[in-house]
Amino acid sequence: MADIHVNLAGISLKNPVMTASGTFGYGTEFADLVNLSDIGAIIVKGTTLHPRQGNDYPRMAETASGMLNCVGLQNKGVDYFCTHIYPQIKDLDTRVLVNVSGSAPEDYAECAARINALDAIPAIELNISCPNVKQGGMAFGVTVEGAQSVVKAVRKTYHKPIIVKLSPNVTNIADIARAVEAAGADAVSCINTLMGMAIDIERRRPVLSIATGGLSGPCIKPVALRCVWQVAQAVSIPVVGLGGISTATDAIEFLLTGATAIQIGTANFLDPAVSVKVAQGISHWLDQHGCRSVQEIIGQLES
Amino acid sequence: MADIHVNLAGISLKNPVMTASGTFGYGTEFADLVNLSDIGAIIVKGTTLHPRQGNDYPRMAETASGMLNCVGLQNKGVDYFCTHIYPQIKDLDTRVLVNVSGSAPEDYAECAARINALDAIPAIELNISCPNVKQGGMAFGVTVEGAQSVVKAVRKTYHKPIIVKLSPNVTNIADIARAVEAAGADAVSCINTLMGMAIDIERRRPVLSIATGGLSGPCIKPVALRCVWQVAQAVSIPVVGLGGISTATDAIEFLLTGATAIQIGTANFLDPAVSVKVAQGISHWLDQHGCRSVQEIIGQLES
Amino acid sequence: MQKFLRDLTVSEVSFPHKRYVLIKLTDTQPLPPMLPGQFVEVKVEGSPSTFLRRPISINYVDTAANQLWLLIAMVGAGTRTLGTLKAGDHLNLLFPLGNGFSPMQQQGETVLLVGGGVGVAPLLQYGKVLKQQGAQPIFLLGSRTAEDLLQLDLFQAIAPVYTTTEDGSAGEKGFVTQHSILSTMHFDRISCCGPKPMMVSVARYAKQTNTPCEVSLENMMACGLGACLCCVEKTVKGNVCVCTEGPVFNINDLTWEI
Amino acid sequence: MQKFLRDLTVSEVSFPHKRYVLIKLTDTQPLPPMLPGQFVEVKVEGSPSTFLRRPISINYVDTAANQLWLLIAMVGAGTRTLGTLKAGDHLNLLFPLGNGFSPMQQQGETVLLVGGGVGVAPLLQYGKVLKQQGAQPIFLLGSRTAEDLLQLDLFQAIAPVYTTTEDGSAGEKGFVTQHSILSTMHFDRISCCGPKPMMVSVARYAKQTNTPCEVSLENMMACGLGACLCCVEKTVKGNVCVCTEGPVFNINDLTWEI
Repeated sequence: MADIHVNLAGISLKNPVMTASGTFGYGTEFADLVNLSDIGAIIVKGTTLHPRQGNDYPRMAETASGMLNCVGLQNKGVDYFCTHIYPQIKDLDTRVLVNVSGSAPEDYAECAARINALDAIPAIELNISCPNVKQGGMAFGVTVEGAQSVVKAVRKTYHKPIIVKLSPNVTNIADIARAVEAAGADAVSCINTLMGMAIDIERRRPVLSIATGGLSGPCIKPVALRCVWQVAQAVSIPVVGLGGISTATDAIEFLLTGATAIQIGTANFLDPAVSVKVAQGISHWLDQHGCRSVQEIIGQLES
Repeated sequence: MADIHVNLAGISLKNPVMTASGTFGYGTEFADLVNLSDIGAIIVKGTTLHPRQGNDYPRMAETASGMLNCVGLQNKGVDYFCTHIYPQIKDLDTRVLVNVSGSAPEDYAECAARINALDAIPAIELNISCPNVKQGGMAFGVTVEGAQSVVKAVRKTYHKPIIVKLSPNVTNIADIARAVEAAGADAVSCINTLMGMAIDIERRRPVLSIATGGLSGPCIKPVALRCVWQVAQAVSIPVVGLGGISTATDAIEFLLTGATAIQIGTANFLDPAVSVKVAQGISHWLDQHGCRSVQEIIGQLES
Repeated sequence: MQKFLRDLTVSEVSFPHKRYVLIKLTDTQPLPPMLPGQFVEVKVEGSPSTFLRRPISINYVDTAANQLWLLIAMVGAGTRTLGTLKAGDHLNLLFPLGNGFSPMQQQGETVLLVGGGVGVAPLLQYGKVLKQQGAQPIFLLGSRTAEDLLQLDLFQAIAPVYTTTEDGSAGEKGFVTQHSILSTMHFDRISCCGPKPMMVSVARYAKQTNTPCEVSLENMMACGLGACLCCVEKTVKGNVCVCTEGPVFNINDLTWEI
Repeated sequence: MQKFLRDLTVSEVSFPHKRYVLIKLTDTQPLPPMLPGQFVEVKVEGSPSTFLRRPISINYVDTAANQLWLLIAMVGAGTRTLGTLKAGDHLNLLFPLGNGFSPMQQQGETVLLVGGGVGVAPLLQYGKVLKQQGAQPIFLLGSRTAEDLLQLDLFQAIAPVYTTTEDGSAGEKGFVTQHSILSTMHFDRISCCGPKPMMVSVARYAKQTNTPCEVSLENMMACGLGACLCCVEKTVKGNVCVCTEGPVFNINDLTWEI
């Protein structure tokens, strides 16, 4: 059996498969259907300083090999998370990370500060690339200054590893990656969703309540691989790859391209047990190919 | 029968369906399979001042609901086009436009100048967004300055309508659209392909010879619709929509979103007769919905 | 209730009407407990344009035969593909999902079950269970035409059935809310499933007559597990997931204008 | 030659070997003229992961029965889905495409037709036509094992057949280029279709023996019409489309290192 454990910015994961924020709830919703202990890490849904109702319905549209969503960070706020959710998940036999979002650097910093106090949360992922909120969200992720402002603010209040989730909706994702690395990020995850739109021709309206939304699913995998490839060459901190991963083959593509770990998002909606199947598939592939460790393929793309 | 003729920057098209550059050859390749006279316009493949061999094989990868290509503007140059191709297509009973690309503004300008002399070519499309050539190509399309430099240079030598094909691989496509409008563009077409990548895990290499390529097909339609929506609100010149269109429903989505005409690209590879089927489908839908003219739906999205 | 992800076997496929397919599924092991009003998420194979699972309400559970019935309106590529399933094929189900209709509140209560179109599907199982529990279900089923009235014989075998059709080809002409029993009979409570306009008018009737009323919503959803947060309904408690807090809601918890 | 886009009808499906499917297609109208070595682009329905058409070489044309045969190796999701076709199903074809093998150059010429794996497919039709034209085709077919030697009886009915298998389970053990007839017999020319390494070594043999040689390439392609420019091969004339300038090339026009 190949060793598939990875070290992500100092955090040891039993395997490189993480579940992406906003696609796996708090993990507990999936407990009937998959053994959470077999997942490398769970990134719980986007959490903000204050509770958010998110956007109006409709929030979803099915597209070719993917879907659009405009949830808009609906969550009950960080305090509710700390008091009501954290106790339920702190003893899970896997890594639990929190995805943090906000409308201003100070919000991110304060939200992160409260999570810093939670011993069982080894790291956070900063969402500076949510395309579905008016203020903040993606606005930060598309400029060097905006991205750095958030990371620097959080770096002051949060003393464990910070993973910054990058937006693909930019001209040069490598520039943003270098900027957040310089600002103190310990890792980057890419990509967040692509900004897209769907139209209802009978009603002559956008399908989504706020017109546009984030595109995810296998349709964006080629863009995600390109972004991981560009970012992995641009920074020395680890890269977490995501975007349309639903099989072990997909995951291995990202690992070869330079990802130290990968996240599974939309595929959780199609198969709640997919994350564990992918982890097992990676292990099986490594064995078949005579690899002793997943380290033998990470970033080993020839070109 | 609804009137589906449209006026694109002064060019009258018998219907809003154009075939996208690089997906329909010079039209003649499809003459056995579709009545070219039933197509609104044919945009012939990317033409450059000097002949180009393009990139090495492999140039293509199949993806979820789409494909990647890195052809790299293979063509025999503008002089060959003028002397050998033009005579074969100048009498076609449809509009024939030429897509022009280059490595420097001067190349674009000189290439356009030679096409300006061809009476049967009513307009050109400037490709400032090809992701598959090292110099030029997309490099121009991702900055306001680069985009304007090409358009201004061509505006001096080309005296018929100029359509500028925009890249979606930017942070703000509306800014680029406004810039080319200010520089003298008569219309914009969006979108060109999204930059993507595919991996062969057994060979541990990128599938494509130059690693990355342009993603096209239904997978990118949501991104294309979003771009058309943003651009249509940003400029007053007409917008030509393309990106994953393969049915009349797709086309109507783009028309409602603000496109005066649409282009069909990758779908030509799956069904050589798709462009005419889409044109007929638009007409049928308009009749069903009691619209006298396609003008009644162009840009009529409620939001 | 515990959820399962299983490949069930298609034991029978029939077409009550050209636009509807009834799929009877069975399993090698006993089917798990399911409540009336709960739903399943089915994985559609072989339909390139169908990316997400399709939520389908539970039409009927035949415990003796270890069968689960799904009554599906073939409206899109995904549901049409489900209509091509043959006996012996497998169908991957995520189930049971959601909260279901309320169990009997008091012995002998009269419960009006109002269904419209394919919305009648979950009422068959619900009516059966209410009857078994000792309540008196009464069915009020509406549709466009007589041939859209589905499974009438099965409903009639359980309890009295009143019908309306928009074209008058069966039962009283018009909408369910125009049926005469609404003015001539009393009901302890109402449960309703169908197109939203229908459910809104039923909710209005219930409010006017101070009759407790619950409705089953069909918001577009992806995961069915409360993870994607796409199927939210605005309630008095804010936006909640229809897949986990619903699909059945008491009308007093909704923010409909009634 | 004129190209057509037609829905043909599957008249027969058989499996010469578990990894290969033979699909016989017919049409209500006469099939168009097709040259040996030309190919078709088939639209694969019901395979979500298959976006593009699949290029398949023409295996055999039975003019009397108005049948077109496709011999397909089921290697991916798309070709596996083709293996699920049943008699009566329809298959959309874009055809005939490409240039095909050279017709007979001179009466009585001996033409060695070398095939490897599923690459034998177009040689069946080509051998038949050469024979009819008055040439003397000789087949040299190679595969991994005896059971991978496809349609042997049909080849033998046309002309002498020599075989090699990598495991020696049939014919001479080894690769086709190691077969004894290459040292004992003379051929006026060679046509070859199979895996590229095999074709390269056949091309080397041809060059050493100054035997004219053409090979049929299988570059990945999208449109099949010369529009997408994806299937290019580097030739002495530069990059050309395999779908229109090929799939058959004279080895002197290629830039292979032989």
